[in-house]
Amino acid sequence: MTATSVIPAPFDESRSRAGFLSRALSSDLPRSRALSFILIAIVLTLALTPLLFSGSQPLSTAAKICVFIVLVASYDLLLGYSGIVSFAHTMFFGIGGYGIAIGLEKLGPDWSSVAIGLIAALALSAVLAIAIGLLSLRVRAIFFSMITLAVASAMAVLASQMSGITGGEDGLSFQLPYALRPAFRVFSEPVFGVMINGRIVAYYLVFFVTVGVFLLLLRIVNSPFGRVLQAIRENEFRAEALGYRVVAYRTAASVISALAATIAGGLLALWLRYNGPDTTLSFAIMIDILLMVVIGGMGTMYGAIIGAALFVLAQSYLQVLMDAGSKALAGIPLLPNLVHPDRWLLWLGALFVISVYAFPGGIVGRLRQGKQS
Amino acid sequence: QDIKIALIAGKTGPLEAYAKQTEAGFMMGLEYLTKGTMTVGGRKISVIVKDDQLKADLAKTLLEQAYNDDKVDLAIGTTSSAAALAMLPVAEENGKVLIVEPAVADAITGEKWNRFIFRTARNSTQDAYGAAAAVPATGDVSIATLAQDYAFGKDGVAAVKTALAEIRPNAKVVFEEYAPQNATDFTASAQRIFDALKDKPGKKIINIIWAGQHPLPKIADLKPERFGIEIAPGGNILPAMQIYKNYPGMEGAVYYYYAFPKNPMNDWLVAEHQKRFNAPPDFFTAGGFAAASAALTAIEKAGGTDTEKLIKAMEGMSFETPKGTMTFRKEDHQALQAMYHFKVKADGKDANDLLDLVNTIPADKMPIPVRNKR
Amino acid sequence: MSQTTTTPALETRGLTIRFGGHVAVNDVSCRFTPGTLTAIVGPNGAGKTTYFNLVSGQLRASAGQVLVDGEDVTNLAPSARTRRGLGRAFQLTNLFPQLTALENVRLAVQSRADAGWSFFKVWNSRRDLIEKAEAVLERVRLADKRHVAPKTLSHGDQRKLEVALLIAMEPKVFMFDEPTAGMSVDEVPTVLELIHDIKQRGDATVLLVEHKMDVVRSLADRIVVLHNGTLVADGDPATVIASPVVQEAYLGVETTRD
Amino acid sequence: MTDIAVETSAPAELPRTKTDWVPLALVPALALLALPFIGSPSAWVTLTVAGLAMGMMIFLMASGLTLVFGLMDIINFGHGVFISLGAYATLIVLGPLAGWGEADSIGLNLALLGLCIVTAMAVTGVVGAVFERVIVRPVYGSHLKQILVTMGGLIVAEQAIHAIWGASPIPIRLPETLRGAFVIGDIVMERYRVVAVGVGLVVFIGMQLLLNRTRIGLLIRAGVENPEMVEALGYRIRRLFVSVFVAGSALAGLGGVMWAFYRQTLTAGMGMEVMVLVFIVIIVGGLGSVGGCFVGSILVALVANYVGFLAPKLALISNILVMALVLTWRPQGLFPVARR
Amino acid sequence: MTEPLLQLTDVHTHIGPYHILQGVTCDIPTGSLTMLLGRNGAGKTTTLRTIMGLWRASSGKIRFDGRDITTCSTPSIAQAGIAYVPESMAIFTDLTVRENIVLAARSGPVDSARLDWMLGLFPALKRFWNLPAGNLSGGQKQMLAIARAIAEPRRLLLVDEPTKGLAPVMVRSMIEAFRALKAAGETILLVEQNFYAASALGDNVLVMDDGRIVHSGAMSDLVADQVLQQRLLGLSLDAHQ
Ligand SMILES: Nc1ncnc2c1ncn2[C@@H]1O[C@H](COP(=O)(O)OP(=O)(O)OP(=O)(O)O)[C@@H](O)[C@H]1O
Ligand SMILES: Nc1ncnc2c1ncn2[C@@H]1O[C@H](COP(=O)(O)OP(=O)(O)OP(=O)(O)O)[C@@H](O)[C@H]1O
Ligand SMILES: [Mg+2]
Ligand SMILES: [Mg+2]
Repeated sequence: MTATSVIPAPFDESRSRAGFLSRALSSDLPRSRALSFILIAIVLTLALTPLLFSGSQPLSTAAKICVFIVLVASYDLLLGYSGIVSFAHTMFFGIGGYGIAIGLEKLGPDWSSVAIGLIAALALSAVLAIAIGLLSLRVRAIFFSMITLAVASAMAVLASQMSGITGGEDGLSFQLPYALRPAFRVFSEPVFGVMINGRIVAYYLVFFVTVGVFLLLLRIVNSPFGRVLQAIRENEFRAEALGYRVVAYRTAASVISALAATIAGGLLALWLRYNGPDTTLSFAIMIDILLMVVIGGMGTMYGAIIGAALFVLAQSYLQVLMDAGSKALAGIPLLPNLVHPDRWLLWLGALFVISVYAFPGGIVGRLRQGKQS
Repeated sequence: QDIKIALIAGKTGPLEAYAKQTEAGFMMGLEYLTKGTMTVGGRKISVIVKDDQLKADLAKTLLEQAYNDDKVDLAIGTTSSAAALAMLPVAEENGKVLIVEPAVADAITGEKWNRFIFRTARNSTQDAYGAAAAVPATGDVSIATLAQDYAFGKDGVAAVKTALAEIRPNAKVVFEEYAPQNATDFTASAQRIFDALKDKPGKKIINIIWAGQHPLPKIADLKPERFGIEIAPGGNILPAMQIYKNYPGMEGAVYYYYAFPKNPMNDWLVAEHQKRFNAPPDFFTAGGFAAASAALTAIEKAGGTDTEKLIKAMEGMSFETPKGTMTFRKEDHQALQAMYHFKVKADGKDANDLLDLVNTIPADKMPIPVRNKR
Repeated sequence: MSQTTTTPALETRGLTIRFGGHVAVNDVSCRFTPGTLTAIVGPNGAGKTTYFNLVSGQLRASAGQVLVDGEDVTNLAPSARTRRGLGRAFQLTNLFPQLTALENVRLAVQSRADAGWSFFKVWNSRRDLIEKAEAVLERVRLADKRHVAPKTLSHGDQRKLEVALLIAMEPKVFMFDEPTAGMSVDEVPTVLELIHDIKQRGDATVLLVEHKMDVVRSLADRIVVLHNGTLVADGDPATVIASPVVQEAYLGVETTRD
Repeated sequence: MTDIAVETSAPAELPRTKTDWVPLALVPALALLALPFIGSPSAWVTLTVAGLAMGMMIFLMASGLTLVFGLMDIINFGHGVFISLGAYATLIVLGPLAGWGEADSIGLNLALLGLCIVTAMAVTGVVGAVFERVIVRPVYGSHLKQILVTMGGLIVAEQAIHAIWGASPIPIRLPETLRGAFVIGDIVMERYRVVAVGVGLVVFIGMQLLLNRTRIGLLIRAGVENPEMVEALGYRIRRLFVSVFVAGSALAGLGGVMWAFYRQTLTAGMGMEVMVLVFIVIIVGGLGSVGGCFVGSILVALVANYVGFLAPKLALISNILVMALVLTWRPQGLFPVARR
Repeated sequence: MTEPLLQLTDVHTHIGPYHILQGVTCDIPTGSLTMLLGRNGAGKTTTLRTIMGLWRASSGKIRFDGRDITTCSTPSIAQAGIAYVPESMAIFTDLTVRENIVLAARSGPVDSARLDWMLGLFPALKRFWNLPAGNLSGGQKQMLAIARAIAEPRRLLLVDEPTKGLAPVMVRSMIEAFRALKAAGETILLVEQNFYAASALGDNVLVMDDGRIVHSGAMSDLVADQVLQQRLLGLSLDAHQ
């Protein structure tokens, strides 16, 4: 034989490739035709949403997908690449959201408030991430997870308690800088039949920041630093013995991931012109993020794009679909009850379970595998 | 052309039951008021129901969609106060009317209000005035409050204090206890309250302001009567008030109880609801009904759905509801309405036969302050 | 003794560790000079691996000091000691199970090149690191398995990869903990040759824990014997092997059991 | 496994294990420490007794998770739904036998409670078996997937409860003689809490005996570390895992019944609400230790009561505080069993 | 001649896409001590795991004691009387030495005479009786793994490289132990790299390469024939003790 000689030579990732695309994607190409196709489709659709669709629902769905791409990708850095299971990721998301919200609410609707709010939020996130990292990345993984769970819930309580600043349970609604308001017109005439107003400007702001942050994260996970993170995930003890300072690397990963999540939070707040505890801090969002990472494919980065797109679409349109289904099935006993739109959570839960089974390596893993065999 | 109305409610999530009641009440209201035709002024009414899952961001997005994509003429919503607050600016941006039901936060018709906002639901202050009105008007009364330790609880206590000072100067809040929002064990809180109240002269009352799982039985089990202390709970939906059964004679104030109002609208609602759902209408059923009535009355009065005409029609407008006549106050668009002072029945016939009416507290006995900066 | 007056590459002074009442390493003082290969032998549980753990920092000493090139490293983390030139291979194979063999070695090379903290370069822009890693795999005869993950390698191949990692780190002090255990007889010479080459270079210090006496005899310049955590003999191979304590407690030659 | 005795018929001079008494002393020490701060002895007794009883109820809810999470290393976020399910299962009994609850007879009342417990344990046990088969089995060994999948299971089960019993909260009544409280001088003791203490002790002792006198506990821990080897030793580890999971679910059901009668209102989310507390208790106790879980529960409940009385502002974070303090003192929890 | 205790007939094993065992055929006679030799990656471990049912044979037959066990589950194979010491030792690191042994004795408390004998062989185990097994030294873990397999009498013992990591003195006592077990009527199949130990112990020898048995015969023949050693095992004459 021998057994090893049968092993197909896998993708030779040590070969560096030239080309702009490859450089932008940090030589970490999708490596599957189907995957490339899906990714291109998603990105193009996101880029053209304001021109392709009318009405506010497609636009807000697309913006939400963008925000979640950043958030999920940042979590993938933590979970997929560093093997850190943290439940406190929404905390940073929330800090970003509140940074923008408080900035614009207290300092008035202009760009300097956005900048001040975001910078303050980033600073706070970095400090918190370092603190959590140094204090608790030394303890056992499962304890770390539980501690982050407690910290996250404490943060939510804190946000609710400091209602003078954060608006408590009610959250904060605020005005955006003029250029991002619906009333703002970039051109006096419609372009391709679409009036380019402040909402669309806001959307493109979200979109391009998303592209930038995503490419940056992709670069980081494919850097020597990213490789060390993977080594630490595999065998922390051995990585330390090889001369890598595990706590420092992990803390750095936490900080980077926290900063990206903060940016995502800021984007969401800008888009919604609102931030509140349920919007960015709740445990439910944490679970959504986990699910998106896993459905998309952990440790792949591209999984974030697919996971976020799929999940947000399902969340936005599942109820609509079920409503149609329920009406179609009217008359049959029990069935319409099960597909009644109010039972959408039931199906989402079932989807949860099924997707974890159907895509053990996530969708990206499945597509890449399909290409090999 | 159809009249389109959006109804946004937190239909899934922990308050599913509330939202169901609102929706049922709203639909029955339309039915009753259009005599089953579902048309007004010759135009058909179509209702678009949306589920915000109690999420403020979603509520906001859904309302945007309702105004922009579905082109509704006006909207009703929503269950959670936070979500309702997030919706307010959307109404203003789109220049469409929003009738808030059943969210209670004062700020909705207070500092966060804008001229497109009307509210058929009661606000927290009205609850507080109701509670105050249920306190005896003479003699020394010492009150301790028990509330959740966050903005809603704090505001509630503040409102009770204002209301007492306004209409029951003989009563004093002598102790304020705040427990964690999700507390389940009240031994420590009760102990502190008992210690604070037991040596006070006159009548001693614990006023509980609580959202969610009610601490009443836990406090009652610790036998406050040992110290001559009474408990005054607020009103709630029927299933939550079942536990009151164990404490006959207890007094408090409630926003709606099916057996209290005496008018044809309520009689029809009670009978029909019993027939269709095998249960009497509840708290939020009445609210949904009232919202329907407000909307229809306004459209008829304005002769259409033009927003400016609607606002003009609705300011100061009185409309009939299962609770009797309500009036949108001109200044802040809050519907002024009656509250009910109740006493728990000793021997109810069935599970929902719970309360006796002590007194109807008419709207004009409750001088609710105007808080919006108009 | 083979000790010179130059600073030793590695020195331990009174190194001790206790686990509860049990003293696993007891007051071990020893100097290791560059260019020598010292074999550490002793019965099972004598404290050899524990001694390595103390030197490389996986365990914290209860007492005593560890010095690398005369510098006290007793209070440093394992990674810091590695960066000061202590390299270690483990007795029980300890690899990155899901990464390829090449990536395992490349990580060691990368650590050596101190290139871990670069965030914005793509990893494969450092071709030199990759080439070096491939060269090391070649030397341990694993080149044809460079894309195989250790978890699917046979035991013997895993041992070879373990050795490859240590070689890739190019430390000043090499610590081998039973490198040939479980390796088949025809593979053993490859590894011995590697160790021999390292020794030939002259500037490296090698510590070797090994139970195969033929290996020890053929490679060691010096033998240190640990017994119950205590250093009981230290000297040139022939003398030490002939000493009664080694013959009896370790080789079990004089008294037959039962 | 027919024979489950745990002793090696050991030669006499083998070293013995020592019991760790320090964490046990913690509870009385804490109670005594609180006395001077609280001042009034009657208030102190009331708070302490109530805290002990609350601790027992928390223990009852957490005990199942100690097996499943602590020993088997399965993070079951769905545990909460078994608590809810156990609570709702009381309705099966309370419906037809409401009369037993209204009767003024302690015998009938306790029989009703017992029947509720048995029914709930049967229901949750069966559902647990299904849950294990459908949801958990494919993800043994992967914490992350367990979190996700059990979360999914949780949502489905919660919705199923809504679909079966409706979305509104359902009030239930405590059996007649268990209502109210004993008043001794200035001290009040709720009757129901006394019952809870009894049930808690029975479960605790039962679990201790089962795990320490048999090799089940050992087998589970060994099986988690290396299921292959346990099978190679001749044990059917799968069957054992299923039974443990079922036992864990049934215990959650029992906890749910006790919790339901305490709260007197059923909501589908009632189990999920206590999950963070349950996790805290298990971590404080040390993963996999029944004794630790017991002490941890009491500790957390007592501290909550004392803090709630002395400094209600801190009550919000008292649990987290306890966890932080214990983990600083003993990073593995009070009684670490497994060293994962 | 009586039927052999264990009989493999044309056993093939696949792991994922890889074809590892490519037709293994061999007999292990009752009461014998058979050595299984071969270079790294030859498939020795895979053979033992296939016998235990830890990998599934994709074709071929495995008979034990007159019974076909090819498709039996691992626990039932173990219950049929086979003990296994894996290459990785698979010590339960969380459990103490005592608990490891308690688990190994499936049918009840360990017989005290047998325990005494075992602890006499491996005194270190007695010393660290209540220590978590994860803290043992490499060699001590190996001893515990063996002790676990011999805590109760079994029909057949499968041992993967028992002497790796053991000091010479312990290798001797290990050899003694296997001799004693054999004398007590147990059949033993040993994988070994240590040719010295192998030749001192074995009655029979099997040599594997590339997933096949390439030689089988009496140990004494192999010891005598140095050319064969060179060919099969790549042994040069001075490379072993
Ligand atoms: N954490 C610990 N707690 C208690 N005792 C320990 C611990 N770690 C090691 N020991 C004991 O210390 C002694 C020394 O172990 P060590 O691993 O250093 O032996 P060794 O010389 O490497 O043996 P081997 O040749 O078998 O690998 C052993 O008896 C072991 O049981
Ligand atoms: N889990 C696995 N997945 C894929 N291939 C495997 C796996 N385990 C072993 N192999 C391959 O099977 C072949 C035989 O391995 P095996 O472990 O049986 O060899 P061995 O003879 O025991 O070698 P050693 O002496 O090194 O222990 C090797 O080429 C190995 O790479
Ligand atoms: Mg060792
Ligand atoms: Mg092998």
